[in-house]
Amino acid sequence: MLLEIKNLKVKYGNIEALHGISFTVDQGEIVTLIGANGAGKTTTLNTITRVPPPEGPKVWEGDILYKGQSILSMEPHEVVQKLKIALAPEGRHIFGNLSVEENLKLATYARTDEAKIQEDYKLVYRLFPRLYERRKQRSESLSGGEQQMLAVGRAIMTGANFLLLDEPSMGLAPLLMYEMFKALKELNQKEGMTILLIEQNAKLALEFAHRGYVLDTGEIVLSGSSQELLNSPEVKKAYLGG
Amino acid sequence: MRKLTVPLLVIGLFALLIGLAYYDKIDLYTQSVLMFMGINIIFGSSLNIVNGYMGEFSCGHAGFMAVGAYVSSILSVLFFAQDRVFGAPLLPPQYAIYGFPIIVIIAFIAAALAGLLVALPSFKTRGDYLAIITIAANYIIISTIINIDAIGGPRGFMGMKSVIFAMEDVVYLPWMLIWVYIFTILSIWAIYRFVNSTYGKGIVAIHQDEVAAEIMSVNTNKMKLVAFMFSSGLAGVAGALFAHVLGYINPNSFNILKSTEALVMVYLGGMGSLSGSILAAILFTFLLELLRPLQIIKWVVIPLLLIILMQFRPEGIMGNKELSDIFPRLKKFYQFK
Amino acid sequence: MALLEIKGLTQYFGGLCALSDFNITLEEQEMVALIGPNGAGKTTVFNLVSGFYTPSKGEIIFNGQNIAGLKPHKVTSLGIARTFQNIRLWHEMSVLDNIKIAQHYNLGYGLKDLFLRTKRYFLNEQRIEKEALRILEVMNLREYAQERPSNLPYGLQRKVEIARALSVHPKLLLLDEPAAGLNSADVKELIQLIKWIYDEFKITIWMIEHQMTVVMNLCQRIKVIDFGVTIAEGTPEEIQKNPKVIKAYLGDGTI
Amino acid sequence: MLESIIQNIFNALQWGSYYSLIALGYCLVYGVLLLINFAHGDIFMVGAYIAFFVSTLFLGHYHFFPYALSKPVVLALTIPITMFLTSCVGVFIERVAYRPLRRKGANRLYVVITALMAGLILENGNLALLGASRKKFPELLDKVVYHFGNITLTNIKIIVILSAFLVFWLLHFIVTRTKIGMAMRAISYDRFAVPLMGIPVDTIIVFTFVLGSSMAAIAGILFAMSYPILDPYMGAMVGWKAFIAAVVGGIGDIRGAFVGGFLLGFIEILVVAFFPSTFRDLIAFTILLIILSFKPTGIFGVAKTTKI
Repeated sequence: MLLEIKNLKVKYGNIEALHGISFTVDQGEIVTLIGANGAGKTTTLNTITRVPPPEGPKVWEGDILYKGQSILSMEPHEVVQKLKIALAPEGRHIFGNLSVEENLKLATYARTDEAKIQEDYKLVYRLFPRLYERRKQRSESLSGGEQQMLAVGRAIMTGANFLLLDEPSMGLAPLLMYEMFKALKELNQKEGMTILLIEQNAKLALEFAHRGYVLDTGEIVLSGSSQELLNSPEVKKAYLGG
Repeated sequence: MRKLTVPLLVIGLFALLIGLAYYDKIDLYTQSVLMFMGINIIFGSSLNIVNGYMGEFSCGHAGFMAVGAYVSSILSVLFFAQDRVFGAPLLPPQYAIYGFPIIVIIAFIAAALAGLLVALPSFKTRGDYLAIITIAANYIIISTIINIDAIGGPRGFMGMKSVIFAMEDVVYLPWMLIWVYIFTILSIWAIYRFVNSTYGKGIVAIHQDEVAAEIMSVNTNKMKLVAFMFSSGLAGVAGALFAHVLGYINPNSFNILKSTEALVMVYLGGMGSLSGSILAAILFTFLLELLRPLQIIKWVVIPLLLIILMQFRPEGIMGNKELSDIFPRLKKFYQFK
Repeated sequence: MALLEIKGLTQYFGGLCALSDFNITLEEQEMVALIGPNGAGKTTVFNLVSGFYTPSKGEIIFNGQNIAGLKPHKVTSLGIARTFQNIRLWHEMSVLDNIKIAQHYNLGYGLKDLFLRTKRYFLNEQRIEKEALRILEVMNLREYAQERPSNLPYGLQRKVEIARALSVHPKLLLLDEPAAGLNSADVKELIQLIKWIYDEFKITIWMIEHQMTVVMNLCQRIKVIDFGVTIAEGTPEEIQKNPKVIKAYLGDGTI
Repeated sequence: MLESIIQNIFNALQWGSYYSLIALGYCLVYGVLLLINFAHGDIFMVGAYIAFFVSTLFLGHYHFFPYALSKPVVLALTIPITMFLTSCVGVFIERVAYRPLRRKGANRLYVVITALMAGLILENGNLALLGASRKKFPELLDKVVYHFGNITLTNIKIIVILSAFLVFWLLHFIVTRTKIGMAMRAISYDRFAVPLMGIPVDTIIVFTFVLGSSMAAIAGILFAMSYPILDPYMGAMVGWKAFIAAVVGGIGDIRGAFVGGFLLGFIEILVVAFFPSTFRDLIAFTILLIILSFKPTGIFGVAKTTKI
């Protein structure tokens, strides 16, 4: 088991946002969390990456284990440096005042494996050729889709082998959305990247992932393989609009 | 009954204070502290319009206070007092009682016009850039006063006391206490009415999302103009009262340190809380007097207290709530319009 | 006469051309979509129409009046309302206040009335309150009047934003990606809502949207732009089959 | 005529250097935290005082260290020690006053007020501790005066101007070329995402305060060497002015702060050349206000585009 969430309860201020959720992610898997807005998906990812308050939640009960070790006492930058878990956050959060290249370079801040860094640059530019075309551009001037690619590319550049993706398709035109998911699939298949994905578009997410969990107002209400979930009547009714 | 609570309270307190002062039950020192409380309430809560409700960061509020102080002092000395520079009074001094409120209103207008100095740039600029403009405006106003020799320049200006004496000659009453009381109540009333109307809430909308405000038909430029001029005008009123209570003013009493006092009152009380500002002004004036024996150390202790307080309540005493939000039961007893 | 007629609209930012020679005519009571890849200049069109930018060139004729370069609040009071990609409500005040403040275009009283609390002030404040409550009632939002928008679920926030836009009695409603961030079930509800608004208020609706289900279900006409240039225009069926649109925008639908 | 112009240019460059050095410190902290660090002018004052005590210590003015070192040695020791100690003051304020507020997610303006208060504490604390008597800064460098026709230059003046340029060049290199500089710029744009890149935010912020405060220390030493009378309020006015200069230059961009500082220096010297000196502040501030009205984000500032 790579990542194990055990009975996690978290709070923002005095409001409990997760009421004890448990799930696991294995090495090399793509797992997706689906659920309505405000169900606690982003909160879950922010808890795993240890984002501090006020944006991040306080863990109230339960534990997060990475390879069997609790990571609750870690600082957010340590999660990236030591555990190689990287988050491409909701809303992109790129550094608009830096160029595309600088954004990627900054992600290698704590890395010293120069040779691997160069390889990773090549990987990112191969997955997202548009970023290469615009590498000298101030990233603020990129279009929404390109910024999303940059956010994912940046997560890769941290040297992570475990990606947490928060709504990578948000605001993307259909064509770009497909391009993005193709690139992610390749990352999983060729590089063995483990991916935990949050997606509003449940159909797309389930077609893409191996397994999924359905989150509803801070609780996991359903889990199973993607196929099972796609065929489940509850999921169909609530999230697929069918 | 609910409707009458506030007016009765206001009138009762008024009668009580004047009575006590008239029969010398409260000494002059206490009276002056009370008056400074009133002035600080006007000064602090007027800045809250811009910094709290509208969310701009104006830090040169004392400049407008200076405009009000000087304009009113010059006028009242010109009209009602014998002066070295201006010569004999233009009107018989006993008219001062009627003239004074008019002078305060003129001070309001003058300070409001000075407010244009920052209101106009605010159309294009926001946030920290505007903060700098306000600081610069404060310096500009003070340096201008320093450079006008006719009104005393850096030496300051005096003579307002004799205007007060003239009032007391007509009817023997603690006139300044009365004026401060009346104008404090009027100012709070005006601010309350403004920020609780749909019109006035436009500035709160600007604070929370200026783009949305503009698109949802709020004329943001006009609202900014109104808010800045209203706010600086009231600072002018505070200045006029300040000048007449002290009887002597000089440009350096309106420097950045004075502006800082206003900022402290706003943020101590809570941004966008009128009762917070009032509470903070009372507390702050009280603290200043309490710590007076410490002399210069006072100015170490007060900032230190504030820093410590902020660590525990980083949103100020009241946050953006009003007294009646925190104690909803109060609503049963009064209605404030 | 057409409700909105845009002729030769062109916009430069610095040296960059964000939109070139954009033309469109909207009749009264039409529902039209504007689609295109990210960065194609769609939101720029909306920003120009709603008055955020002054166009470098071109005319925007609304109800027979050229509104190009008018300030946004002026444009809104003429009858064009809009919503935003990422919801822009005033989150720290109640839903009711959100709607009430949108009545600034028609307050009916001035500063004098405000400070003196004249009869005029009270009458108008009452009217505004009534009006705001009515729109909340109609939109089924009455129970949330005293809530703060930030405490509402995302789908409801969208609805409040649309209600706020409707409260200015627009003739033309611009919706900028109304389905962004909604899940499939919410999207279905949104489609119903927009359809209902269209029938109930008898207004013209112009939307930018990426989710094809929304566009195909609602709009009679679709215009596709890319890099600020129009590449296709037609009915939903035509657009779906257009090879140019598939290549630049729709993609082949596989992962 | 020409000679007096050149003389005035050098005077303006010297004044501009102080303003620039202080403005750079403001700009750095602002660039990273979007915090107007109103205490910075007083850090400059603290720097001058620390330099005073360090240098007099090594000159043997106190009983417990009765050895007088030679002047060049004292100068060489004073500079790094002052920089270090002043940085400690800056970092201390950050730790106890700003960081806890940041952690609680307080409104940015509350942090600004805290900075104002910290400045007041430094000023008045100094006054309370050391009393109102002014300190005379010892002469650490023998003054050499060069004459070129009617133009006089002192070695101190040249050192001041050169140091300002050197510091700017170094800072510019750090901010634009190094990863830590990149991280500093990134924090100002989006603090949320910085730790997600594996970057310890607090370390970067501490580094920023160290840089800013040590520059204030350098400015303090240089100022004290040219104008050797120290008083607790010396930082306030210069600090406010430097900050305004930084904004006029375009705050958030260190080129802007640098240019703004010199601009203010030039304006002030120019005003004094033609008007009575009491007009200095009035005209200088009016000009700055006018510049800001026409160029709302300063000379080098880029307006942050609001995405709608």
